[in-house]
Amino acid sequence: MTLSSQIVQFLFTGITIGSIYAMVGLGFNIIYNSTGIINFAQGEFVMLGGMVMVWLTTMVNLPMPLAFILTVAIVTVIGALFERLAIYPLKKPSVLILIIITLAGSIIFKGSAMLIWGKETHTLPHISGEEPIEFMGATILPQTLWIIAVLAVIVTLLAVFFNFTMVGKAMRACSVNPTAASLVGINVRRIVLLSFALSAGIGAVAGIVFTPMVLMEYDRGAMLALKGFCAAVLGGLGNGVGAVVAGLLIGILESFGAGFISSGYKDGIALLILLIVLIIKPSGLFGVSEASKLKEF
Amino acid sequence: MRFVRNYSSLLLFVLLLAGIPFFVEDPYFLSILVFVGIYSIATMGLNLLMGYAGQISLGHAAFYAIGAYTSGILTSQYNVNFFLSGGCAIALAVVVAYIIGIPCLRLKGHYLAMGTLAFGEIVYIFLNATVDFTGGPSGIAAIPEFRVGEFFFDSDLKFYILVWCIFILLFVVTRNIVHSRMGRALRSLHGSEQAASAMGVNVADLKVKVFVLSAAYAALAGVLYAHFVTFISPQTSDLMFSIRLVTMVVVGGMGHLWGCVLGSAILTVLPEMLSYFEDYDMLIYGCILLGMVMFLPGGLTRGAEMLYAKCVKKAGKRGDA
Amino acid sequence: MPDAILKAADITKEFGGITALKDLSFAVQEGAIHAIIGPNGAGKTTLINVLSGFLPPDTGTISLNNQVITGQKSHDIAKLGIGRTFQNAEIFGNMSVLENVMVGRHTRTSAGLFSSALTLPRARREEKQIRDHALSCLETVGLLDLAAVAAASIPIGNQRLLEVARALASEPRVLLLDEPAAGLNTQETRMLAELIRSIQQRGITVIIVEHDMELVMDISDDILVINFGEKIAVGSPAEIQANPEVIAVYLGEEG
Amino acid sequence: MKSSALFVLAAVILFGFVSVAGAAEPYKVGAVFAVTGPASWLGEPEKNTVKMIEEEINANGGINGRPLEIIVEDTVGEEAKTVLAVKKLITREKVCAIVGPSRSGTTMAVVPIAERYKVPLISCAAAEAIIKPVKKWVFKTPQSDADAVRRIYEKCQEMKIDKIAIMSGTTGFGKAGRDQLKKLAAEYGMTIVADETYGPKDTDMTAQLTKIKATKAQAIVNWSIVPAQTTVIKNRSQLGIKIPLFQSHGFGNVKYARTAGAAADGVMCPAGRLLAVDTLPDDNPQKALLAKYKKDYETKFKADASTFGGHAFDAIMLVVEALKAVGDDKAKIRDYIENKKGFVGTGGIFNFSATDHVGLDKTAFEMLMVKDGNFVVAK
Repeated sequence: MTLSSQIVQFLFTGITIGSIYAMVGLGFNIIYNSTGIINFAQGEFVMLGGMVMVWLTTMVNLPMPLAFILTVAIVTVIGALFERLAIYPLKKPSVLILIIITLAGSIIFKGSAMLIWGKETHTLPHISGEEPIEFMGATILPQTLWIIAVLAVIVTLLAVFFNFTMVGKAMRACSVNPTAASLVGINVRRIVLLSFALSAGIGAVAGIVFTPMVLMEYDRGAMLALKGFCAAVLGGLGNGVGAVVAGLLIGILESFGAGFISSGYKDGIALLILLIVLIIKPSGLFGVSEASKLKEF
Repeated sequence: MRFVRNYSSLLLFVLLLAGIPFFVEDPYFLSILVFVGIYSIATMGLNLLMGYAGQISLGHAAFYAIGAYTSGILTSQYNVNFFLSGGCAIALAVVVAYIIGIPCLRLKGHYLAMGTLAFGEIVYIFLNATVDFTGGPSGIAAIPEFRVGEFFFDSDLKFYILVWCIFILLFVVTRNIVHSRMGRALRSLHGSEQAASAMGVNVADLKVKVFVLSAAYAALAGVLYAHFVTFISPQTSDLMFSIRLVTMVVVGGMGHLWGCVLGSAILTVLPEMLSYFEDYDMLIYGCILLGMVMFLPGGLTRGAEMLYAKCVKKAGKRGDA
Repeated sequence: MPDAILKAADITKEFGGITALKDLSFAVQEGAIHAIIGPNGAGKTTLINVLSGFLPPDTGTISLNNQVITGQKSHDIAKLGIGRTFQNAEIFGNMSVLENVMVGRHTRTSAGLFSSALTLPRARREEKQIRDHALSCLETVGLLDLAAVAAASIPIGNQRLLEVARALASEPRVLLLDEPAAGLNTQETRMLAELIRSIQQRGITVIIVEHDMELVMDISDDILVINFGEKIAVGSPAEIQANPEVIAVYLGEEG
Repeated sequence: MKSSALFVLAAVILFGFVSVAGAAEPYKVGAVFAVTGPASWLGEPEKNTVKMIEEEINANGGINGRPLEIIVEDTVGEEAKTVLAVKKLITREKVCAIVGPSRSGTTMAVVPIAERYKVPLISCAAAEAIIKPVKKWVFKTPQSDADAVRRIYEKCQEMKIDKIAIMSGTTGFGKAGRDQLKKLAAEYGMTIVADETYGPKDTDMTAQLTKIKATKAQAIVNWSIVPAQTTVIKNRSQLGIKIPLFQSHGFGNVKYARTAGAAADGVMCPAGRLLAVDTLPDDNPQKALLAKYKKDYETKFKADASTFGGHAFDAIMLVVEALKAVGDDKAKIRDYIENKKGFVGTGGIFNFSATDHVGLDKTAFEMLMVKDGNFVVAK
């Protein structure tokens, strides 16, 4: 394998893995924008997406498209329920309390998933076969193309949603100034609910398309959340496009780092990036520095 | 006399601790209490950070591990004196906490939570990857037992006494801090950062200070752990352990010094008493954490206080009638 | 005429395109009670925040006693002698009334983590001084009876007084009061007026932002009127009351 | 007044802790396994196995007329909890021997306790460090990593392979394997052309495998635990790598192979004979025992038998043999195990000695190959 085809291979790997970070990062941003909460359970939504899909396709034996829709629906409802049951009832919670609550939520999701589906590693069939495609001496799986396509669809849909629909615009208004938003008649609490549902849904989609590639088990969430958060911060917290670019960037850096530096420190790369960003430019690559200082999170 | 009044609960506690070995010499029971003591020290520091400064660290296990590893390596491989190795361990944790704390706490809100989470994972990866230095995943075995001169802390009873003496010392110190000028400034952060700043409290600086202090407590706990178990592995810096420390603080009661003992004791003894939760333990942890912050944010200490106040009120009423 | 203790020159502050303060300049005489009034959204609270260092001005300078303090952190400004209260009574709800005031002594004392941890004699002496001083501040505002009560549990009127006591404890040279009469009844407002006068008599300069015109006209030596972040008028209560522009602003608001 | 009340209270609580001895005098054996937690894939079959044996023995009248009581403690795979569990078993339950713990780390944490209290401890964890140097009271039943490595290298020689790439997880198990692979390479004339590692939670190893693909390696040896082993298999086929893949003896449960699907076909691993019992010749001395264990386990728990449960089987059966022979004197049990020869277990035929507290050599391993989701003996 020549150096150039190695580089191509690392790039493919990085983009594949980076896409999942991007999706998790997007989920973080949606909730953060409308509530100022960093949802520690974000990674668990991805895990639930994968697990529910496995359950529906292999145990309930539903056809793929139906299972897909049902999975996204189920996880979305779980996300919404989490907001209604654990966050909605609180009156003026402090940031500390909110962090602990989403943390507790993530542990509960994880524990429940373990009880329901066991500790085994689960897998799903690839959408269109496992025959690798050769490209410049490197190989790429059809699933990778699916993943990139899904990411592109999600980004497009979100862009349309936030820019051209009333609800999306209302959500954006909330993120700029919740008090003002409520003054002009936007139901802020409903927006919060919606943001949890939406990011749970995105997480579920991520889980579904990734499980065939990377397998899934109950305790995948924490690491995914951490990497996704790195993407969100690197891209500038609250900045959707930033999260996607940063997610892909982190994926690629990880892949090249493992390939050319040392594979043992691979998981540390994203975290190191996070710490460096926090130290040097907390507003991220694409963020406005003022915003990160004014906003609580 | 004033001393007795100020410290009545502490004195009672000391008497209770001193009494226990007369009733049980069971090394198992004493070992549980040793762990409770070690966790209490770590959570006391974390409580300062969470309960008083309103910040959260999800990487305290990393400081615990830094303490354990530094002292473990220095004593087992370089034959360093215990006081020196312990001092180095705490000093290293302090320096690292400064480096992490300054950027994270400079920002408003809770960058610290994620920053410390990432830091904890990095330490975990580091301990696993640096095989020559830390033994990698296999950890370090045969760490010498704690000793002062020729006196070896080689039994559970001796270690029990050591840990709780250190705890009580720290408790007094921490209590002094909480009731002092700096402690009030610290508590004012929890009340209102704005007002604290208007009173001349350097909010960012104080947060860094208390974060560093809490890291030192955790490192000290780690040192004690290393020399009690005499074996350490990267597991000491596990994320789940950080979360458990947070849970102990929340259960015991944020902003209550006694909360750290209560929280540590409950979360150490309860699983032992119930033998095991089987696979439900994760779910139970999550529910305890969620239930606590939703329904009893002051933790059990505050809950007990409220209950006590209610009883007194009722008794008082009955007395009147 | 005594010297100006606090001077603001050409202060401008914008929030994302909206100008909250525009080229605002004024001076406050030492020992005076200086009111800042204006309709809602005129930029009064922003001005207080800029003066106390909570917000950095975009342009312009602020000087205290001829020393430029622009750009300094709020806690440093507090140390230099500008104390303040907040529009929505930011008390420390997790502490007792007395402890709230004791925090006020922060800048005037020095015990660090180390000396207080070991309760060194110096720290203990200082602690006693803090307590005594805090008690005397509580006495000044008439809250001595409530010293041991949890601050969160006292009524709003007392919370405002507590804020004043807390600010007094830091021995400010200038005290900024942000709507201290909001939520007070007539009786309490009258007592507040007396309190402010007694503070003035201690030689502390008072800057008060207030909507209660009766109170303002009653106690102020000078009044600054702003609207949309710009200075409209400045002068004695009598002059302000006669100023047609001011009347227009207020009538405009009502009409 | 108040303090004396507290004393009484304390005394009452503590009294509650003290266990009351039962009427029958059973032989008490302790077991510490990671029944729950991240290492439960080890602990669960281990617990099931010892419980199954306890039932079976007691149903057949116990040992020397006395019932066998196995007290299982869950370590959750945590060192601090294991320390407590072992102290509890030794000082409170007064067990005469302990089987477990499941993990190398937890075992190392309790080795000093077993030594101090002089209680025989038969670990179900693999690391060499547990028994090297020999500790008087500590034994282990899993085959040594070195023997697994030897078995792989022999197979490589057979296949005319002399350039290998190694991959390992950054866990205690992975690291121990990596050390042995490097140490023994020269002896078997192997050249290690790539040495890659990955974190235990890593979900993608294509980067490491891409590097390996670029080398002249003729085979890959992977040393890790679940789920990384499955990921390696999947990523390997994803990159179109055709050279043989050897897994470690941690690949001891057929369900790992099944998760990887068709990609697992042809993957080899050295393992105890348990996994391929059906393909063993009938004259194999282990066959009857293995078949029985496998059948019993699978009917009782409706799950695939694994070599991990087998390690616990060997450990508890050693103790049972010792109890039969010498009763429940701890020192005698220890001496008995140390001198035990020709003990047929699931892991192989054990021959212990004063210098060898594992008692197995490389013949304990069979080279197995995955074929259509099952293990067969590699030819």
